[in-house]
Amino acid sequence: MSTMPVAIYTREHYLNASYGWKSWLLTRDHKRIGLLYLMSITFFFFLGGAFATMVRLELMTPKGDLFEAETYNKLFSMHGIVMVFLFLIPSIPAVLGNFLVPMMIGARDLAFPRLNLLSWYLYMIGGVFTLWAIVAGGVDTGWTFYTPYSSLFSNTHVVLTVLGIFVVGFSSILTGLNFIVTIHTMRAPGMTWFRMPLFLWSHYATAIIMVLATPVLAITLVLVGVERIWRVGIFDPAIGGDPILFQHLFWFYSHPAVYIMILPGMGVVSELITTHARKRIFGYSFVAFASLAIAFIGFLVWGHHMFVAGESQYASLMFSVLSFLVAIPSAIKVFNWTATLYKGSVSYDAPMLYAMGFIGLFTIGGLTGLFLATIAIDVHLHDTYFVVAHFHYIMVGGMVMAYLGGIHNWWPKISGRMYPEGWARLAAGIVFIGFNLTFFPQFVLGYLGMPRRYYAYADEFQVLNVMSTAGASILAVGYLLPMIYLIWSLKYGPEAGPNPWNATGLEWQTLSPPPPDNFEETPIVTEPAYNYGPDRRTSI
Amino acid sequence: MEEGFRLIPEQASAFAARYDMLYWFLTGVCGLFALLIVVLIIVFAVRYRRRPDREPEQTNDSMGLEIFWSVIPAILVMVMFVWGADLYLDETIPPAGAEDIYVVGKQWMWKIQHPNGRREINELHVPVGRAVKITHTSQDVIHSFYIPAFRIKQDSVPGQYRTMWFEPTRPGQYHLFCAEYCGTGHSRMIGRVVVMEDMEYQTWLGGYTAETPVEAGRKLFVDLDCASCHESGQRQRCPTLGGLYGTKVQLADGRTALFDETYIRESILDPKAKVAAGFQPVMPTFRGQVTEEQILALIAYIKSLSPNVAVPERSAQ
Amino acid sequence: MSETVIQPRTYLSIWGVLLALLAVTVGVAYVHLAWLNPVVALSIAVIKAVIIMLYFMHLRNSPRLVWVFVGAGFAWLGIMFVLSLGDYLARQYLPKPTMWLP
Amino acid sequence: MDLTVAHQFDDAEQQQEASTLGMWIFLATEILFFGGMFLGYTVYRAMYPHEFAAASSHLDVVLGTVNTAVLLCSSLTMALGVYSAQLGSRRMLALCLGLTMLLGAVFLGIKFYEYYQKYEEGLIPGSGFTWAGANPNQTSLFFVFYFIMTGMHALHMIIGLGLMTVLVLLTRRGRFTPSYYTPVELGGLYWHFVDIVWVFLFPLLYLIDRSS
Repeated sequence: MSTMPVAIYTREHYLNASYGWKSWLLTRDHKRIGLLYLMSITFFFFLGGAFATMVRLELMTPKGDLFEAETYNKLFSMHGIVMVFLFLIPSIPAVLGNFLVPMMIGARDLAFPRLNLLSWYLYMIGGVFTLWAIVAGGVDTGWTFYTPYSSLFSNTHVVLTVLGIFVVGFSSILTGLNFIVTIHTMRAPGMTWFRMPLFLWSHYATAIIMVLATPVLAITLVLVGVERIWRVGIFDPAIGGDPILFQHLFWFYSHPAVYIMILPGMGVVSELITTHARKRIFGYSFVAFASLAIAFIGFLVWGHHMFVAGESQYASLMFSVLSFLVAIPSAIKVFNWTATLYKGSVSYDAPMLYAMGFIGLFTIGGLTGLFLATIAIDVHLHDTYFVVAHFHYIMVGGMVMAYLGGIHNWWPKISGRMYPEGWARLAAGIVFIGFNLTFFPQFVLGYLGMPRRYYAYADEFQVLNVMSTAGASILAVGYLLPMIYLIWSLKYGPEAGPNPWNATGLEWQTLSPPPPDNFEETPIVTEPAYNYGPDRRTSI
Repeated sequence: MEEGFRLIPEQASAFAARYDMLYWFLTGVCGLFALLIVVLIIVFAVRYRRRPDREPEQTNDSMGLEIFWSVIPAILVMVMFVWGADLYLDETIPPAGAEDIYVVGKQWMWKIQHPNGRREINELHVPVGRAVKITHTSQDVIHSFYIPAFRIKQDSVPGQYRTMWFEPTRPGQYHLFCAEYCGTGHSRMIGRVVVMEDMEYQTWLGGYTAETPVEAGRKLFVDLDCASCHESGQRQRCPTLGGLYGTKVQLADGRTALFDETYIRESILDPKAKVAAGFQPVMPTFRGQVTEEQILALIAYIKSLSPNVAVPERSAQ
Repeated sequence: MSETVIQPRTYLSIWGVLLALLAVTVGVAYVHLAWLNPVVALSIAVIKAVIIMLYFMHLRNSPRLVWVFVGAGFAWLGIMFVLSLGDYLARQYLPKPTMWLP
Repeated sequence: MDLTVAHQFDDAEQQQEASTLGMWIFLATEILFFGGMFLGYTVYRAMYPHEFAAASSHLDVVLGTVNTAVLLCSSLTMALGVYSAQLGSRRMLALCLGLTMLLGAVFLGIKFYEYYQKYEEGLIPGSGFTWAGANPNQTSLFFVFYFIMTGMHALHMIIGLGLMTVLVLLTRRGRFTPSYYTPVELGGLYWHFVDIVWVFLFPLLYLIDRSS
């Protein structure tokens, strides 16, 4: 079914189907909306990265001598807010998900293209509000907005930032809604649930969390805004309110949100491992149901953020047990990925390096989560750098590695051009080394007891902090490289045929870059998901 | 907090020793699994690297293997849960007879008050070998009383009293941090915990002549003319407070409430909230007239009226 | 989608039942049942909501998939209520644990 | 393939099923959106039962009951509207939608009159809150949730009226046929949902403890 690679510029595809800013800003093509998201998300990623660099520079010395205390507090708050709400939550679903979900199920587009465009506009409006808050003076409450500090005592732009995140939340709800309906009603003939790529299973699970958790964040932020403007005591203990109620409402969203961030990454890794090891996934149904299990149990565990915050002992016991159970599906996934490599034909292409890096680092991130789920251990480690290292291992070591791996893997399909393999492998290596040097010392800092969000710290923590800052500079270089050579490849990259990796997904059976309607005629699916049988030669 | 680079935090309390055992057990188990995964990936990646002459062999799934690596982690994590929960529950209840110290967290300082009335800011002197019970609250935002060397931390939440305890085992000076972000001076809200020999502690404590909180409470009890109602035999207007601390009190609307610090504080600030049975809500509110320290002093005095302080406790380990 | 078109007769009778339930719930509110009052009020509200969903919102003859999503919405609401109120309940009414394992 | 089926769908039946499923998922998000407020209300009602009961019996139960009846009638007219769309009689559909909007406007009118009453009695939480009975702070918490929940509900009602206006315009332009009336169906689902929210709000806010 693979047609001869016709020269890109002659054939009509989704990039040259129409020109002009109107064709982009009013597009309803899921592929173009995916690219719009790619550009805006990359901007916010480097904005958040700039804040991170400034935070790390300040922490090189124990005394606070680069910025004022307020500025430092604003820097880490802005780093958290921009990274969480404007990069981590939308990135894989909005860029790769938007681009690939319709193609992987053999559809012409998502179920509601107009809602998909509205989702991007809501994301941009929310982003502009957040940028306005940053320019106007930033917010210094941390990305968690704990009351009564955020509602009564902070004199920074809390309401403006809260409004921005409130709007971005709806962008995420619309994306989730679109994915659920598309996967349910628009699969190509023959594409049963168990013939779908695992990328779709993880995005289906992510969409469920997006749809069911984000509204609670929306109402929580509305309550904080109301409390801050009219001081009516919803969370103000002096007039009868209860700050713990805010934490319950906030973490009911924010823990499932961390699964919104990691599940798409897992979906990408399932695709990368199978494609670049030429192997059927080991235990397909286990990996698929593990995604759904993570999505469901993820809603039951938020109390482990409040073990020392004033929760009753009985609630802490219950949340601790449930937090341990949520680790089991992740363990199953990691074991299945590793088993998939067995007896495969493992290539060292950049996407595979990112995927293997993901498995290693995500495993460390997940296992340190067990420390924090153990109540007695969490009493000492809560709100220290151990927690910072834990979630960076999962967010940066896991999600960002998978995001970069996915971008490299589907770059030929998105742009029709191959990225420079040598540079890509170098960048993957730099990212891996820089990442570990940045965040592994923070585990030790956390066990030593260095609290989070400290502008000035005790002298004995300095050596580890200097190592962490050194690692951060390497990591920054590692992230700049892909942006450079990917843009370079748009013009000078060799032409990639429809299926450079000889992979089995439906998206590889059409041309790259794909025509506006993805497929000449709707594909009929007959074989199981990853049918890398002997009849499929490894090298083309 | 001896200076200089270190990789392991100091172990200065009984809980810290038991804590570190569990910590190293977790490190061992998780380290083993992480090593297993990393080694397997490297071995498979090298052993089965892509070679033109070798095709991948499609292996088929095995239900047994899947069950194996679901059940084994489940058992391991349950062991972690039980050990962690047991250690945690053992440490939540202060032993009887612990040294009672009141701490009020305020934006960017810790105000500490000893039973004999001695006050400190960001400094906590404690005797070695004896249990110390910290009753703490916050005046404004959420802070968190954190002593890494003792491995204990608890959020000081405004509007409620919370108790935690520790038993120092090694004299010396240790860090005191605020662990919950509380604004500009969050990183300045630190201090020192000085663990001293018992003799040293008594002399340090003894040299202090100011009135004890009980005396201060007594003086306040009179100054704010609480005594005019609660003491002088006018039984029908308001209840006498002797012997009530730690007991269940019958309320006017049929409910019962535990007569503890929180109930006393609430009755001072919002008297009509929980009116005692058989009495009218006539008591005026003292909100805005008494500071947190004065409330603590009144509480200390009222507690002293109940000789057998029947707080649910257990014998020190 | 719903081939079987629901007749106005059914809508009117459902409307009547809803108004009757409204009258009942207001009436019961004036009878002192202590803790039973909120229980009765909420169960009547749930009955009214279910009736509206089944008949007015054509849930009766919608595909089972829609039932799953309606159920999921209320189930997740239940998760939030049960686990949060569980914490508040445990804080006020259950005594602090003194000894767990000897 | 008639023009009413969008290019990404294969046939009208798939489009109808997708649209309805999408609407129900959106309503699930609304359930959780209001759920957050209901949780806050429940927590504070459990903490301060007497203040909430006193404040609740201060609300005008007659206006509340009338308002609930008005909304139930608007649900009836909405359902009849969908019925007439299924039959394809444009005139009846426009009439029912108009009636629904009228009842919705009546509801909002009564609601804002109640707000005005609260303003007159100085029961708007915040600095201007005056309460003769015990514990004004905790009592003001009830009114905080009263205003937030009914305010958010009124906002959704206003959005609903906007949707109805669009539907009436489309009906007048003859856009709906017995085989394609999905927008009317979706408008009906949204309207009935907003009615269900009020079905829960009314007893929880107005009828806490009317017996004493």
